[in-house]
Amino acid sequence: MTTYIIRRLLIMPITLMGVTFLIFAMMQILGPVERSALYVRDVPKTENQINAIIERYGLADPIHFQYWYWLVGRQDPQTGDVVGGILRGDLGFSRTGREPVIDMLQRRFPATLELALWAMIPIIAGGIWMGMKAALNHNRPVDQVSRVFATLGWSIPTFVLGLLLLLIFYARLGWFAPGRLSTQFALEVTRPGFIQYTKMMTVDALLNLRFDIFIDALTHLVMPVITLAVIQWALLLRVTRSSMLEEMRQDYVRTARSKGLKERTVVNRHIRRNALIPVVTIAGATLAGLMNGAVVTETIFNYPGLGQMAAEAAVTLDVITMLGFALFNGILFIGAYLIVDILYVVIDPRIRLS
Amino acid sequence: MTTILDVRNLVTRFYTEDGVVHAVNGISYTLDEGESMAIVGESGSGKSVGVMSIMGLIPSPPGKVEAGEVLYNGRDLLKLSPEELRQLRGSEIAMIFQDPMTSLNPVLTVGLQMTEALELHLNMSSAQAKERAVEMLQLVGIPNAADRLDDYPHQFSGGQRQRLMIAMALSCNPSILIADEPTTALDVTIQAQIIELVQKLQQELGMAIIWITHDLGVVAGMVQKLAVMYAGFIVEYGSVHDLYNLTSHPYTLGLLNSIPKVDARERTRLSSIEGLPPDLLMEPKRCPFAPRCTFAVERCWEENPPLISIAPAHSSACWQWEVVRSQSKVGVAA
Amino acid sequence: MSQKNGKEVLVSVNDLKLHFPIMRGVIRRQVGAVKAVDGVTFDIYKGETLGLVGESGCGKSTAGRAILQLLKPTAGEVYFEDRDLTKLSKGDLRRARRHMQMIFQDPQASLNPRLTVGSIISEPLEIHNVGDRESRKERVQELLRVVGLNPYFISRYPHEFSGGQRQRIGIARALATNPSFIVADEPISALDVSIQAQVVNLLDDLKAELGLTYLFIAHDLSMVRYISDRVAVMYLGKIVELGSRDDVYDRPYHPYTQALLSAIPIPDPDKEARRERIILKGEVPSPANPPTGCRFHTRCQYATEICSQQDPEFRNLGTAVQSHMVACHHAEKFM
Amino acid sequence: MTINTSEAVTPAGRPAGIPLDEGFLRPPSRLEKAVGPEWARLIKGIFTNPLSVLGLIIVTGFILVALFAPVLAPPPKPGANPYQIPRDGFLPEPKPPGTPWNKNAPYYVPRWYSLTGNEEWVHLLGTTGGQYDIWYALVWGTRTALLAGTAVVAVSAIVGILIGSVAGYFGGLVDEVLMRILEIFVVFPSLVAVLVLSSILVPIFGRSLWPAMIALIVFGWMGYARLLRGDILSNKERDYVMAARASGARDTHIILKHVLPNAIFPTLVFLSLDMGSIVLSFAALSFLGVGVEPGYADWGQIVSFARNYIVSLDTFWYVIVFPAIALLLYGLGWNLLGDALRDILDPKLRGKIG
Repeated sequence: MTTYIIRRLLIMPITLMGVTFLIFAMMQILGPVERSALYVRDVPKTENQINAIIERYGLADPIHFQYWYWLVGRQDPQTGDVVGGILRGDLGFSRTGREPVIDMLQRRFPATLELALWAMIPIIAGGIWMGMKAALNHNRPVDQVSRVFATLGWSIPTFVLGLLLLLIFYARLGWFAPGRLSTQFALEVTRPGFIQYTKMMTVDALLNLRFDIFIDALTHLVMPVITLAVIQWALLLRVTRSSMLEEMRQDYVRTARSKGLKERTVVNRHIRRNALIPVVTIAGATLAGLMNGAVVTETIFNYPGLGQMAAEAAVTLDVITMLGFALFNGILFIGAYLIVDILYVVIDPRIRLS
Repeated sequence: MTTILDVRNLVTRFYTEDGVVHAVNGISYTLDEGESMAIVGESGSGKSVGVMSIMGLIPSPPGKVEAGEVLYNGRDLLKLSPEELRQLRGSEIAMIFQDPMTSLNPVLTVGLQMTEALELHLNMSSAQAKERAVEMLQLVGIPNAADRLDDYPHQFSGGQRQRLMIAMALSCNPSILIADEPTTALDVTIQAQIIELVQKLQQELGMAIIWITHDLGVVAGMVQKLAVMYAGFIVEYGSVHDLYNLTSHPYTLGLLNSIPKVDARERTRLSSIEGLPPDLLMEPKRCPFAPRCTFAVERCWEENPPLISIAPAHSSACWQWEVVRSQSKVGVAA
Repeated sequence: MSQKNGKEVLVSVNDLKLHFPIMRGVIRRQVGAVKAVDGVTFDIYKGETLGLVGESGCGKSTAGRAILQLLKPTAGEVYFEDRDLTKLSKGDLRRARRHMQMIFQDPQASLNPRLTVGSIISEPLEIHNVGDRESRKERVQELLRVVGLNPYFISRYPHEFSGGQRQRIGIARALATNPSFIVADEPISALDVSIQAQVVNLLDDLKAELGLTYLFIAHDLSMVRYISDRVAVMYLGKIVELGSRDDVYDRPYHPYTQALLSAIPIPDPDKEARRERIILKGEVPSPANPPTGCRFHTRCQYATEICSQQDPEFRNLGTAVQSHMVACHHAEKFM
Repeated sequence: MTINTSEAVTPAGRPAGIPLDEGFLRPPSRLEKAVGPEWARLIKGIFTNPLSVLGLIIVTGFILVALFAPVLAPPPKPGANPYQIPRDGFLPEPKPPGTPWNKNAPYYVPRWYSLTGNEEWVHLLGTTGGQYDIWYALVWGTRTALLAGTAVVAVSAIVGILIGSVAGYFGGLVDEVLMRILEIFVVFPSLVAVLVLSSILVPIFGRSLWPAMIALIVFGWMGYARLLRGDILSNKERDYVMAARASGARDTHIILKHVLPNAIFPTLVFLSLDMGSIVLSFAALSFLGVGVEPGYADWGQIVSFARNYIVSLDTFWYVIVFPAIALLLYGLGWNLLGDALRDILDPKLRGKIG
């Protein structure tokens, strides 16, 4: 197992490098003018300024030089400062956000993370629980109903679901509103009295013992969480269900029954443990799905996370922000898939001990 | 000897998309305390389904036990509630299966799989159960038993896994052990080891054994009684001696003749049963063996012969049993 | 064709080895090898059936595949009609395959489920451009008749047939190009007892009729007796005993052969009760790490010190005409 | 050369004329004779399962709508670009279903229109803000969806199948390199990657179908490649491949006749599911505003109009509800079909009798 993990760890930098190649290649589709945004600290004013930047940072140099500059940065021949360089954490300047891309990512990531974490609760609880229920009642009403819901949930586009929720719960019923906080609290959390430990509103509100803010943040999360969760919930339900059905047919289940074990023990101890192993393998896909969903969901519900930023940048063709976002995602998911793979190996004794 | 298991007219069918599979068509046999018997038949003969029906392990749907009685110490198992039947399984009647690799749970330790039945049926504490598990593992010949409780099934070799299955099945001291082709997946030399082990354990522990197999040769030396199954029927039933020497059903005779004889002096042609077993989707009206039978007469195509007693403790389901018996080993000699 | 003892040698296997590399570690370096076949030498005479027997993992199937060059041997030579197959070019080998065929263990897995019986059987003919469409169809129907199937089934699919019938289809495919040599890799072990006898008889009839030569691979000694002229017993990648059928069955010199013979069940309760069985200890060791010296010494009741140190020579204890080869230090004890 | 394998027996009383090993072959159905057993099972399975029949009806319905678009929603004048949604003025406020057309009404009234009970042209499903006719947008949007979806799926499937079969059949270094490259592409959450790439491509191709389509292909082939590679890997170890090799077959013969036909079915399932999900992603992109020019007949765009009326969605419900139904049905149709295919083809669920 350890050699597998080490091998996996050694492949990681190769994949990472491939990711930088891919993003750099996409960047090369752009002209030098757009790329100049990598090296500025403000929205450039005139054409001359831009040309000067292209000249100064070698944006018209051969490709392999440019790749190197992009990685490690470029010394400004006048000031002597090093500018740019993704390895230094400099991803350029965001036209939409009017701030460095890296700052924007840092500021907005906690909001998306908070959304994703809350969404995990219904996904895991509902998906696994209903998947097991459905499998144990194979072809009975519970199974049929959950299959119908799973197929519907799987088929409905996120943006349609989000808008339908808005139509019902906001426009008609007025229960929930878009945004992240109500106006009265939105200002309050920026004041010195409220310490933003994690920048995740629900968590910070609890840490500051502000239950009113906690409740407010939570009500704002209800619609986006549902929107984000439905597809992944449907996916998990299906995977759990088919994995359970598969395991229920195995010989060892017959052995367990022949020992006279209670049906509860057969299911909980024998079947479930085997059935959940494949479920772990789709955890990576679930996380990726949440990020996909976040782009649409945050846009619809005006929720200030990474997804909303990306959608805005995409509409305004702010490519530097997009590429920064892509790089961030690349690194995030290389890590996430690595953890999932290792987890899978650790969970299954057949692999762990061989 | 007291009869411990009395199966009467057991019928099991499967209701599939393609039609009704007539898997077991009214079989009857008895098993005495401490006795060992074998049920012999080819794949699809209903030999496994028959015992699974007794244990309440038929997947339902599509399977259904449709008729019959299974008297275990006088109680009809088919009338028990699922909960009552569950309590009997593993403690009174235990099973081992064909493929020890897939029959053990791959993600649970051997120790856990050994002790769970003990804790459930014998109310042992976890320490007691562990002690008993180690004892059983030693009994079936697993070296360093105490150290191996935390291992997983894949860390054992094929033969050892079957030993684990046996240890697990016998740990609660059942009075009947049902062995469903336990040696088929194993190599010949390992097969010999396992057979010897089961025989030794039977002598020590005294349980009755129902040995299910497709190979008449394997069981010849180890059981007292035989039931030969074909297409869901028991076609011949009796003591081992009678079945081998006074064979009275053409299928049994065919099976015996198609087994290669290692001790034969001359290289002869193998005799074989031509044709194929019948389609179980068809309602059995005539003798199911008639199309492959060299002894068949017109009556065989019209009427399915019942299993009738032809001698004390020997029955056959064949209209021509007397003719067949004259062709059997002893019959020919005489 | 080369001669030996007045018999024509069709296939000659010389020190054949096939090692599967074991790749371990971070960069998948080869750290060892599973010595599936580790130096096997024997001849197959024209028109005979050589039975190759051993337990699972002893390398018998691998040997069969290595002889047909379906797996690339690590070392050694395989002469077929005096040509070394291991040295043939890809094209020459493909053409040579017309004369040597294989029958597989699992008739279900060896027939492509998407092809009709007709296309399965005529495939080798198409590959080697034998005849036109019409004559191929006639040939297929003839082959079906030969293996005891109704030629009417030519456009049916494998899944419609029973195991024994499928094996007949596999045999018909192997016969299509009129080969002279057939490797039958456990052709009966997936079949029911009553069907096994049918298939063995069929193979035996075909051999007599068509003058075939078989390498018949099996995992126990019982059926082999009925079809083989000579028998080779394999253990952990090596042949431990090789001799005529009667020699091997009546006068086994190797303790492993003796154990295999004694493990065969006898369908007779009286004989079975009287018989002394040799129960071997333990299981077959891993071919990745075989025991030193004689590979069988870990399970052998006669093993002495020399057995664990020295690999026994594969020597002839029979006559020059009828050889009886054995690899055991103590073989004389059983003479 | 005939060998009588049946010398032993001719049982008395056996009905004459049946050869010994005739067995009990069921006569093949006409369908099986025509297309072979696997396809016959597939077709029979699709037509006997109510859910897949429903899916088939939905998908066929969409295809018919696309085919008869000029009759269902005639453009304002003959020869006008039909993909440009006609606008009935420029008023910002949507109009409810049944409002009469003032400007740019269809140039003729087809016969079916009398079924609606109206004599003059009305906006059957209302208009969006900016007075785009929703009925027209949905009808012609079906064409857009089917054309773009089919094109994207076809190209990604071909690319994926090529790469997958090369990697799977040749294995070794080729496989290793291709799989490392594939890994780089799968690291990004799909919608994120597609959003980034299409926003980069917009300046080059202008606002049209192309940026989104290209991006969906670039990040859409991996599923096919992975799936096919795995199936080929397992198929090429089968005995029948060994048997073909033993008969002297060439590699190309083995791939085309034995490996691919047996490995392709799971890819078909994936293809069917992809037909649904590609269109939904496509719609999500144009919903976010990265895609076609304003006024192009496209489902995503028509939904994006609803974003301007979030607060008053309960008044303007038709802006979201009708497009939502179209999108949901489309996704549902393909998913039902794909699920049914999966159930029919799953070898583990096959032929199980207790």
